[in-house]
Amino acid sequence: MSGFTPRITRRAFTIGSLLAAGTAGLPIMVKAQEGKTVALLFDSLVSPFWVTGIEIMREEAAKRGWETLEAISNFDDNRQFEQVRAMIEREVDGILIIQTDANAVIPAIREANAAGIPMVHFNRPPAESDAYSVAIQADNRAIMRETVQFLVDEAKRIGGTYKAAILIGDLGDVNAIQRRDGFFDIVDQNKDIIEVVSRISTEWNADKAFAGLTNALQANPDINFLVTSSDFLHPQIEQALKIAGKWNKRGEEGHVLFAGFDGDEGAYQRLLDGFLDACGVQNLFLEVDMAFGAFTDLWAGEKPEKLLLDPGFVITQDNLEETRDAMWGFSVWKNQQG
Amino acid sequence: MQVGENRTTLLLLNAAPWVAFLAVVVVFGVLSDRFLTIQNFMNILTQSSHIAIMAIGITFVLLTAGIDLSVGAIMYVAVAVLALFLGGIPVVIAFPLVGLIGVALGAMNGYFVIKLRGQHPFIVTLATLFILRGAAIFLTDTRMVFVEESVMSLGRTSYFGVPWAIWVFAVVFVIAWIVLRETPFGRQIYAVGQDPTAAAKAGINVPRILFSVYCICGFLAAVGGLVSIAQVAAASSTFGFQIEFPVIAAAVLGGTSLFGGRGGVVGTVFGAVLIQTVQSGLVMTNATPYIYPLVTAVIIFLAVLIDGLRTSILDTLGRRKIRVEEIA
Amino acid sequence: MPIDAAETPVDTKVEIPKVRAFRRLLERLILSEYLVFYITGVYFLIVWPIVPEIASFSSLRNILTDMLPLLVVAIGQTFVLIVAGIDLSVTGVIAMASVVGASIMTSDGGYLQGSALAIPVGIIAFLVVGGLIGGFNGWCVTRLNMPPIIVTLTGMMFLGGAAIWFTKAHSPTSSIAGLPRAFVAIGGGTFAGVPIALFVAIAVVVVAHFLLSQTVFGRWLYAIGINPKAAKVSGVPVDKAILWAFVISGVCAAITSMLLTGRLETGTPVLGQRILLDIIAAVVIGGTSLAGGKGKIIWTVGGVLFLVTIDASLKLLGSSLFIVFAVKGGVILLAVGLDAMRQRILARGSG
Amino acid sequence: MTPPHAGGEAFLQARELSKSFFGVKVLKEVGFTLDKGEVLGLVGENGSGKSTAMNILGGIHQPDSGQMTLAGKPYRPTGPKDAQRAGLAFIHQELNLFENLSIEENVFISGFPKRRGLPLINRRKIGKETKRLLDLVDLGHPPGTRVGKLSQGERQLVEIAKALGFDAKVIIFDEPTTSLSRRESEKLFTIVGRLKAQGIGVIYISHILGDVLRVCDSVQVLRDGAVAGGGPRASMSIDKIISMMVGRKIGNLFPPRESHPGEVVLDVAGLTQPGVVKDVSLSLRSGEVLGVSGLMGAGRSELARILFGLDPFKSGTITVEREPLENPSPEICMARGLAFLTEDRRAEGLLMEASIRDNVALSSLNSYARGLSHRLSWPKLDRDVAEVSDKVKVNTSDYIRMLVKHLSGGNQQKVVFAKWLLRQPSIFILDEPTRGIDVGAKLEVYKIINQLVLDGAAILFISSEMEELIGMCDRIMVMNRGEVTGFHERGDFDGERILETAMSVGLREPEQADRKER
Repeated sequence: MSGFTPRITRRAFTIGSLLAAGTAGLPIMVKAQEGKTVALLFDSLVSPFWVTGIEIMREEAAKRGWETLEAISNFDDNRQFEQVRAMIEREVDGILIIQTDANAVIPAIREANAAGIPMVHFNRPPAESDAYSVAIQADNRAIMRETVQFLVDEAKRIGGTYKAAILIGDLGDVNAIQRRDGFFDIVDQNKDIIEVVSRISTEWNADKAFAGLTNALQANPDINFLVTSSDFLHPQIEQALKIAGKWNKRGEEGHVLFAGFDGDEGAYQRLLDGFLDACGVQNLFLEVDMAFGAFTDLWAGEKPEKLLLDPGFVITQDNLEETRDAMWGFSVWKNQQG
Repeated sequence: MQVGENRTTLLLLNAAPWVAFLAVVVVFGVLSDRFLTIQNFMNILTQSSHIAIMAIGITFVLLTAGIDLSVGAIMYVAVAVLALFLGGIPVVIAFPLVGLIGVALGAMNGYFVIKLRGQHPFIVTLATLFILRGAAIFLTDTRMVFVEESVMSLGRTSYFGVPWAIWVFAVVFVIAWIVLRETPFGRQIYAVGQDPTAAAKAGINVPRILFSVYCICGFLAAVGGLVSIAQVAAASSTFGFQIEFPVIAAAVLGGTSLFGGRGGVVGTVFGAVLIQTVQSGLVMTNATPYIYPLVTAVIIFLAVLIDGLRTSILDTLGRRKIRVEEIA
Repeated sequence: MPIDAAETPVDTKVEIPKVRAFRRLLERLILSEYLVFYITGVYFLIVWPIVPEIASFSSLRNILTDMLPLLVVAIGQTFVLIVAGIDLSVTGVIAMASVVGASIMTSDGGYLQGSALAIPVGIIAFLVVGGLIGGFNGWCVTRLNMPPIIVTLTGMMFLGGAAIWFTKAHSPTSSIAGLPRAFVAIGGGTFAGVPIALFVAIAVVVVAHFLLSQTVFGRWLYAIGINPKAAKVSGVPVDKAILWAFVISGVCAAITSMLLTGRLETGTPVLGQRILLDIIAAVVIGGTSLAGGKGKIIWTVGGVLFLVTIDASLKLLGSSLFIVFAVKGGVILLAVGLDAMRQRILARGSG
Repeated sequence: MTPPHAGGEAFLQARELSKSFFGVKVLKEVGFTLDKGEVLGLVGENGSGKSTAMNILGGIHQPDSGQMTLAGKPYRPTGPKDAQRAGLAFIHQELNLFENLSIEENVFISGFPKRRGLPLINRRKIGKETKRLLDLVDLGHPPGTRVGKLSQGERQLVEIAKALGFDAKVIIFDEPTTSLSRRESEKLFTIVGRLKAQGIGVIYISHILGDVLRVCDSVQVLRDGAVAGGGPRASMSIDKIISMMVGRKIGNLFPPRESHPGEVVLDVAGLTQPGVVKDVSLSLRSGEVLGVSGLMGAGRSELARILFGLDPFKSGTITVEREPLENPSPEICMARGLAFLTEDRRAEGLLMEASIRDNVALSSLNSYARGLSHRLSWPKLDRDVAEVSDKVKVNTSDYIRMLVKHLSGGNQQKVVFAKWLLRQPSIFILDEPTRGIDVGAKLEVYKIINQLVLDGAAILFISSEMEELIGMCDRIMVMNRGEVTGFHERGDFDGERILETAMSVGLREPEQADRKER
């Protein structure tokens, strides 16, 4: 842990300052070059998933000779709507959006449709409507099912009964709901050995996750089966488990069966150290590729499906070596190691 | 006769927070058998410590009839700087530096409050709140920032079975208590809050006092940030967002008046613990998380209502007293 | 003045009138009622060469439509500020009205799903929510003698939470969609090429301007803001007028909620949660005083125009969030500073 | 004009002090002297210049001309702190204490002694020192008692202790006993005697002449900003002082008026509000001026506020033009034809930041509103405002843009009159209508009042200036401690007797004082 934290901080800062400097100069650069311009509209960069996502997008865009324009809405739907209109105003060639609310994004899609600018939703699909856009999404439920299944198998292998807790994301986020459902699909089949004693609502907020887990551990000190709906909550989980004296490696006395989701660099580190048993990975490289591919298709006049699924995969203690190269967190981790 | 009635009401209003606290403890104690344990009490104290520390800071400001809305933003800036720039530096050096940042940001508030006198500190600190949030977002680019293991380990450390956070909280509390009660500065804060004109007549340097309380508030906001980050390990872009509400609520709940001159840190600490007790109780009884802000809002509302009633009764009592004797 | 004369060398004598004239011009500019319009104009001219798009028809149109929701809620705020109050609960009203109104009209299990009454009742629900909350604020301020800041602050917290709760009870997702087309048109539709929202906003501006400048009620509000005691002695129904100022603020927030809800075609409990600063800033920048007794609707229009112009330019420049935050905070400080400067100049002038 | 100790080298000397505010001369070459261990009484009506003289002494104002010496050295304080350093303590009627702090903290608030090497207050030292000072003034409370818990009299003693704390050589008391019970006053007199014995000079300002004669060694009377007379106690009597205060020129200033009282328009019976007014009954006729005399705190302004519906009352009835006035509020009272000129023009009478028009129109807006929307008819309003303002002679033509705060006190008062005249009320309650305005403006106010009476209005005229009451009123009602203590008819006016009724506290021992104090 202590090995890489300072590095990530410094790196984050460098990128941050470069980004800040870069965005100021961007409009002028855009003018100077021909080629496609794509707007990247994020609602925040709170978790490593989004940070790495935007970095991969930038690299990928550069590879294809595209320019990017970026904007962050800070969870404000109306602001994001205005940002979409501003991007239409700037006559970008495509808009990649990560909206906060699945319903509230519909008018923005309509505006883009009216302007004839393709829109692609990254990782979060919009609500159903007559407006046309393409969404890229991980098959959350399936991935989560597979991940929890591994954990259940482990539990069976070790034996005994288990008290389970799950950290649930924002209930307004389809992804969070699908992951929760995937979790219950499996544990409900195994009620004989697993009892869910705590559902912690995090609203994708680290402070709430920490407080919630601490209180859960307080109320149920015998929790020994833990799943988080996102890897960005690992630091808080680690801290809470350490305080409760339950942060132990696989095979050690008092190890909590623990699974994550996303597949970030922290997850890889914890897999490597033996604290994390399994992790459902969203294939970020694939998703970016699919998103940009969708733009190319749309420009070519094709009409891809409204929803394109990333099948993802599960990385576990058993397949760590073979599958890690496909895990985006591993490549981030590798870069950090130097 | 009416005077007597008012006195009784006043007594009741004064006791209201304590009665409320008792009621809360009893209700949750009945609803959850884990609620009334030493471990849980320790837990409540730990979780309320950063709010309590910041509330102590804001108590200084409220005593001068001011307000500081920017505490949450200061907290975020302080932690962001710690995470991004002070990574490799030992805690004994890094923490004082972070405290210094808090003082500097508080000084900025103080400067504007003094310079723009006649404008309510509310609007001034509302502006700095946004400027500082902007600064923090600039530093973090809305990403989550992480702190060193050495900082996080503090969040798990206990001395004599008492967590580090509670120690910090206790030290801040004791020093603040002594400063407010036993130093000339502390007593002058009360004088300024009661009547700034009279205070100036008595030779007190009113702008200096105002400036100082905002510095203290900024400093303790930074300390609160440190205590909080040592527990939660990482700060997202919502770190400290709207934390000014529970912080001000804690102080007001503890009997510190928004109109200055009345209150103190003992009540503030009590208020902070009460708020956390309610939250903790709601968690223990598995209440839906969406009810938390509602409960907090209602508590603050009632606290201010009680404060308003108390103030107006005190006024009537005071006025009546003068009148009665004038006539007698 | 005598000190100036003594210290200035004789040969620069010619300079003094020029400097003075410049200073007088500057002072007159600062004292001008319409300062914010001049500043907006200057700002626009500065930004124009950098982002020429800003002067395009569709960009100007965007500026216009973006400012409408903000304008309506800021007008309500102007009424409250004139009586030396403040209403922070407006963001809560926007959120609450949005989900309550949507819950009635939505085609996914709304109370009046499919009924012909859905839209009128929905619209009334928006206004009632705003009016009731405003009325409650006013009641607390006038009857319970609570400070407006805290009353409306707790209102904002409570409503923010309550709106989420309400949504959970009425929708499986975090928002309520499926709003009738005719309603959605209020926020996003056009009539004869002109956004319907513009008609709504103009109606609000006209009524508000009329109320403040032409009616007894308007005079009462200013009198209360300047000196509530003298107003009371002069027979002004102080409590009633303050109560109505808060009701107006609540209703205006509800109208804003309608515009935004229509625009996003969604009733969402996080609607408007981050525009509180914009609202206060717009009104204060326009020249309305937080101390009460001073304010005009046209000033607020100027303040909103200024803020939205800045916002639009920052968006076109692709500025990051931090710049947007910092600029807005800075603008508020600037407005407060200008107001302080005005007071000083006026004090000097009269002394 | 001649100070009692002319020529001698007194400890404190003031010679020919003059001071003007906004062109009005409020102090005209006033002088006095004070020896060590002497108590000098200073009396005069409101506006006679007492406070100005003392404010100059206390460094709050600087004189336009004149000299002062203290202990033989020139004394010209630039501020209150300066005066304090020179050894002069000023105990204002409104005490400068912090209720939320303890006695000892109040005594030392300007400079706490600290514990050696620590920034902490040396509690033991301030406690001991405060105890010593409190003993000097016979106050038994522990030094740590919160001032908020003390009675008004006890607070005054704390102020005295504070003054003793910095070795004051001269202490000025401004109306020290108005808010004290009899017993507390007695105690104060003992303390003053003790100060005297310590060689401290005391200047004692009071309306209560009995007290003055009791504690003072010499008395000086001011009238209209000038010295009207004075001398050692032995040579003075209450009658003499009152005649000096009232002067001999009543009538000159007051335009003559015939009086033809008509119907009773305002009838008050048994009006009581505990602690404020008790059993007040009066009747007021149209075409009549009923004066209300009394000391500060006698309940006059409070009565006016109750009559106008601003404050509540517990029992009694108010009848306006034979109809009972129920649940009065300013709006209801105005509808019934009442108008109220408040005592404090700035705080309650005017919108200082608004124009003359806005002020004048404020109470009559509804009569200029049209239609459902209550839209104002500006042209008519402006015309009427101009007319009524011209009638009372507000000295400006720009009623629409001129802000009231830029007007002189007299003009401001005329604006208030204009505001009410626009409503054409039939009953006027005037609370100190000439306070703080110059003689010329006063005359104009009197003319306005006379015109109103001729037009059939009824006027309740509250004033602290005896001359004015005698000159203007048909009858004078005297209030004392919230009760009506007498009525005097016009033919029967005698300033000295009226003052006696009003000041009975100082002359007779009231039986109920101590009972009420509990």
